[in-house]
Amino acid sequence: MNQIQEKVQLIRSERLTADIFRLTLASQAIAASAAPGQFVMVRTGTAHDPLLRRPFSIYQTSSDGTFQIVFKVIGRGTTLLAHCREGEELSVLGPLGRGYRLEQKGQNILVGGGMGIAPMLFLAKRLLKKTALQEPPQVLLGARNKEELQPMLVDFQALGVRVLTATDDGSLGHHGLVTDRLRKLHPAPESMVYCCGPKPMMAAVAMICRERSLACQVSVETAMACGMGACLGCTIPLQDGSYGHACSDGPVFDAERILWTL
Amino acid sequence: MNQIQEKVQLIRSERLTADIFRLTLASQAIAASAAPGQFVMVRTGTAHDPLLRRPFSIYQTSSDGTFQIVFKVIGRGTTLLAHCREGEELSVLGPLGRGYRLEQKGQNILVGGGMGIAPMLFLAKRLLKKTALQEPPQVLLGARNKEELQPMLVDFQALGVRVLTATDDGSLGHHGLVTDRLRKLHPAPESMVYCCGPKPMMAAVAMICRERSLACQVSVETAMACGMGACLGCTIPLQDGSYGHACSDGPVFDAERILWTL
Amino acid sequence: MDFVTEKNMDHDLEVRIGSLVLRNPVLTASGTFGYAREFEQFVNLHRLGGVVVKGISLEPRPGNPPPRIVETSCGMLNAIGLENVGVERFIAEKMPYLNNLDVPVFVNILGDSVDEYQRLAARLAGIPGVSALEVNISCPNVKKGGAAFGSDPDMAAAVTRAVKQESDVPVIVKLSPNVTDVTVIARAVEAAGADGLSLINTLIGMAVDLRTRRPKLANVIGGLSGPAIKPVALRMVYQVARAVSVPVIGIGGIASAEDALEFILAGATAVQVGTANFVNPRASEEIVEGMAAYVHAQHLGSIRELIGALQISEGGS
Amino acid sequence: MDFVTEKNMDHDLEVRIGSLVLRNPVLTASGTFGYAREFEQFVNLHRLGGVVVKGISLEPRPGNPPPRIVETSCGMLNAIGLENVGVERFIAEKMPYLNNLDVPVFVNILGDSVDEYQRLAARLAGIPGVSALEVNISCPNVKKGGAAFGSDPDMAAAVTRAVKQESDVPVIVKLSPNVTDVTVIARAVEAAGADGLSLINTLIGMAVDLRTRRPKLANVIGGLSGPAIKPVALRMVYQVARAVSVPVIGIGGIASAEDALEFILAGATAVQVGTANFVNPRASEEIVEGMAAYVHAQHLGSIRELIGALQISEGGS
Ligand SMILES: Cc1cc2nc3c(=O)[nH]c(=O)nc-3n(C[C@H](O)[C@H](O)[C@H](O)COP(=O)(O)OP(=O)(O)OC[C@H]3O[C@@H](n4cnc5c(N)ncnc54)[C@H](O)[C@@H]3O)c2cc1C
Ligand SMILES: Cc1cc2nc3c(=O)[nH]c(=O)nc-3n(C[C@H](O)[C@H](O)[C@H](O)COP(=O)(O)OP(=O)(O)OC[C@H]3O[C@@H](n4cnc5c(N)ncnc54)[C@H](O)[C@@H]3O)c2cc1C
Ligand SMILES: Cc1cc2nc3c(=O)[nH]c(=O)nc-3n(C[C@H](O)[C@H](O)[C@H](O)COP(=O)(O)O)c2cc1C
Ligand SMILES: Cc1cc2nc3c(=O)[nH]c(=O)nc-3n(C[C@H](O)[C@H](O)[C@H](O)COP(=O)(O)O)c2cc1C
Ligand code: FES
Ligand code: FES
Repeated sequence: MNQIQEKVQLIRSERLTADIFRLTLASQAIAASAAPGQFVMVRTGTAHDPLLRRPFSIYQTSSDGTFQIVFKVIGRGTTLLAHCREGEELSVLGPLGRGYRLEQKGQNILVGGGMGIAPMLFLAKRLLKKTALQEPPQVLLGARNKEELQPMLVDFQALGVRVLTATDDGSLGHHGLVTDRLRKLHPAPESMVYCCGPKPMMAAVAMICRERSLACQVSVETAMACGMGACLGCTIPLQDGSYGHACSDGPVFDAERILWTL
Repeated sequence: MNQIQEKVQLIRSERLTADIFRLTLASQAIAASAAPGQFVMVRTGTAHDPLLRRPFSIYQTSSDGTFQIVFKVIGRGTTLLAHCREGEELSVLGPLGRGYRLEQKGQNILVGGGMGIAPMLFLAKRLLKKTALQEPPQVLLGARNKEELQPMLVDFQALGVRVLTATDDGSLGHHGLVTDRLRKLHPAPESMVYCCGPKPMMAAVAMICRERSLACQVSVETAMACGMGACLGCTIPLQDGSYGHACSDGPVFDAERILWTL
Repeated sequence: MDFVTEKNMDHDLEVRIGSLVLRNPVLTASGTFGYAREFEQFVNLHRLGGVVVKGISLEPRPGNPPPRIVETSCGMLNAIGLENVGVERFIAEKMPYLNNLDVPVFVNILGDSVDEYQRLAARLAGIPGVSALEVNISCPNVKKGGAAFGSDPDMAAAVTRAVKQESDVPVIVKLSPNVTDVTVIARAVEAAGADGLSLINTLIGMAVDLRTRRPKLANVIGGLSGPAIKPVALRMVYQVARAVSVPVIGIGGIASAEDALEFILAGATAVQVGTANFVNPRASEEIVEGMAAYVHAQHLGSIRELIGALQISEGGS
Repeated sequence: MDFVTEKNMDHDLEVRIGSLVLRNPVLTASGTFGYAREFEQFVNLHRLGGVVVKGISLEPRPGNPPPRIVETSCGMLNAIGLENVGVERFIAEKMPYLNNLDVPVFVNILGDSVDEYQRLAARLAGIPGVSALEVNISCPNVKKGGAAFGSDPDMAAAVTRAVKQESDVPVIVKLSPNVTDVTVIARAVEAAGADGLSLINTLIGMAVDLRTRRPKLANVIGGLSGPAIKPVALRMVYQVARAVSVPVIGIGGIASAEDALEFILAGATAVQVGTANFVNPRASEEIVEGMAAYVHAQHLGSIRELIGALQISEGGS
């Protein structure tokens, strides 16, 4: 692990939808060392309110020394972040956490829901680079509607991976859940499912994978104060009765280790 | 009193020196009803830190429905204010307090020191409008150096009033205190001295006026939470042993009422 | 807003404190709203649930020397020193205006001895426009070496009994948070006859000026208020609401309708808006509006359905 | 920074806690700095005055279910539930790394009974690298119905005596702010033999989620930390420093060198940096640097000149 804290310049701020933004940030160090599924902690204000940093998955890195995050405006922190202007500096801590374990054997199936789509692009790109792969990754993306899905979808399409989509309102792709689409796939037994999304979606994906004896990794979301294993605040209950810590043991866990409580 | 709270647009933000800014704000109501010596309370952030509004004298109003403040960057609130961009909205409460009582009889002498120069421009303009005045106001301005004095000085010079200056380092006008210049004037007995500046300067001006039996009004500065007489936080000790409240009894007081403690 | 809407709104928000019916649960906190008149240009005063005036003592008090206030992170310290005009001038100069308003007036009272509290209550009995007394027991008891009435259950109960004996209106006792177990004081005060409890008063704090190497307040220590203290206030309101059966009025860092609703979920029947009035003089009225909008949007029959409705699940959520 | 400068800097900042000499007054607060290793990429650990590790109990504890943390205005609530690996694994897995560091290690200990504290102290006696014990008495005493050790002077003294009896290093007792008069506990603990006092631990608070109508913490209540509590912490440090003669370590909302210096003026011999480590993992080292710069700029012979140097003037400033 090679974590750094630095002031990085906001190179570009793009408003993808009414409340989804993509920021391009300049950091040689983070761009060079980040792995798919890892995240950064970003300070969203300069005063003591809001106090804590906010975690965001790394959407993609670039060889020009920049990386991107994509986020949805939820509360105060993300509102401030949406108001940041190009040229401003942001304090960023990262890359943090354990990302996805990349598999070489069977098929790679990426399942992203809502803002859980964010870490999937970086993952898809890395998987594509693995020359040993028998076939390109299969990506399944779900969102509430076309408006939310489209802006990130185009980035996947540009990669040339196969993408299947689902929206709650049917405005793009399958009218229903992304898990419906997963159920219809029949991947080889050694395939790996990589998942990130709302908890109910991840629990459903984990269950489908267990039924079909597919390996599955999920990226969990919890409240976080430090992002680096110091506060012990980011607990995630595990099957063996113990607790994992999302920021340092995760955010990516083997799905079978998680105790799914809804 | 006709006080309002409103979101006003920042029309113009000018950096006059390294740490002195002039903001032009759009408010028909405040521009129309403000009197010299009154102030506004400005919210400098959007979150709870910094929590309280900051008080600033009204520098001048314009018939186009705007008014100006001039401020020096001191701490967190003024730093945030300096970073506000044109077009942004600021929450402003005002006009607040009791301003200067305008006299018609003798000569009018305006003494401003440091950021205490701010309320003097508006006052000079109003005094000039009083057709009954025998002679235009005499303005005495003091500051640390030319850099700090020049930007506001030009606004006075544009009015056509007589201005005498003093700087601590002699870089502009008299090398020394503005009170030196006041001592050399010999105004008629019915003259009025209007003063705003650091406490030691105002105490000295008050003493000079008492010696010469000149009437004197000073604008005091205290910590303020509400600016409207509700918190009782802005106490100023008076000669009679009681306390005045700077925001509602003042900020302008007859100098002889003040108990000068240094 | 037309008449019907306003009436409906008021109806949805009605709460009771003892025999007093409030048209909504939003009051203004003592010492932060002057004598109400200061806010008449910003707030439709008759839209509030009630107004609590600045603490009144038997004799006028000049208060503490300056500096009296200092900002802290998400809060402020004050050491006003209970400056007030005294009960006689209050009755003569402030009550006529307040009595003319169509809004319940809570008179916050304070004294240095049980006897002073009792005489204040007697003097205020029968004065038109006084709807309730709020007894500030955070002051030091000069007869007992300066320990605050609010930190000793017996002294707090004695003050309560003395005030109840003289008063012809509901008596609310305002609790100090600077105690080990606020429920002990709360129960003592309830047993002594209080019609309601309000909490919290300010936390005792201090600020230091590194430049001058002096305390930032002339009084050295002061009372901390504002959003910074909200978590402590919510916890104490929750604890007290479960410990007593009289209504609880929640106070501490309330700046929005959401804040106010959180206190109501935690068990408060009404709330008081304090420091927020300084930041936004319209805060109290905006909270009434936000609360009405919430009750409407959530299809609640009444705000009363929310009082203490916080769901506590065993072993985590 | 070259060697000479660094050496000078360290010399100017040296302070003592009991028999322990710290190269500077800046420690990290328990529970906010992991076992130090987590911060090695951000902080030159040997530049710190010391490191206080996460609270250790006899047996491992899993801690509370999630959610365990929530942000509040200028602060945060935590209900970690004292999750820790237990003293045996701590000694086996964490101490070797810590012992290799050139920095004093304060082991924060906690128990549910006097006996547990005593056994912890005994177990840690003689372990290489343990420089001091910090006794967390904010935990509930399970044998006495759950009231916190830290709120009863007799219980606090009993814990202190028991730990002192076994320990071969200085014993610091960490005080809870959730009491009526912190000086009463401070004096009791000093009389029982504590070599120093650290304060404050977190204020008890709560947060409510309006959307779910549930507490935001699974544990319902939690500990409030961060800049929000600084005024309360400063006040208590000031009071305790005047009430006892052992060194006081100031804690609460410290995020900058100025904050730290304010605590030292108020009477603290050293300080601990807590929540600020989460916001800025370099906070502790930056505070050391800022403090050195201040001592230099103010031409102080030593930081010790500032301890308790706050000037209090009678009747105002
Ligand atoms: C490892 C990790 C990676 C993440 N990656 C991304 C990402 O790539 N893109 C992205 O948009 N988000 C991501 N998130 C979520 C993101 O961190 C939160 O949305 C953000 O912290 C919200 O901050 P805020 O200040 O705007 O909201 P707050 O003001 O903190 O919260 C406002 C309210 O919303 C609730 N809330 C908080 N977070 C969420 C949530 N996620 N969904 C619904 N309600 C919530 C809170 O309980 C609170 O009541 C990630 C989270 C984690 C832990
Ligand atoms: C009625 C009135 C009118 C005013 N008019 C003007 C004006 O026209 N232009 C202008 O520039 N200022 C004016 N001021 C002063 C201005 O309000 C303060 O400078 C401002 O509030 C500082 O806010 P801050 O957040 O930047 O500093 P803070 O962070 O609040 O303070 C930083 C530090 O500086 C100290 N401090 C605060 N104010 C001052 C000060 N004035 N001088 C020195 N140290 C200080 C504080 O004690 C603190 O330690 C006026 C004040 C009053 C009461
Ligand atoms: C400037 C100021 C003056 C106050 N004066 C009084 C008072 O006279 N009597 C009283 O009971 N409480 C007084 N209080 C306490 C408030 O009524 C309230 O309990 C406290 O500020 C917490 O609420 P808040 O965080 O919303 O401000 C005062 C508070 C402030 C800030
Ligand atoms: C996440 C977290 C965990 C903590 N764990 C402990 C602990 O194990 N033992 C202890 O004595 N104090 C613990 N504390 C309290 C801190 O050491 C410190 O006293 C408190 O947070 C106030 O300081 P701050 O405002 O700088 O954070 C913890 C605090 C936080 C925020
Ligand atoms: S966020 Fe602090 S330990 Fe995970
Ligand atoms: S600033 Fe509140 S009364 Fe003057």
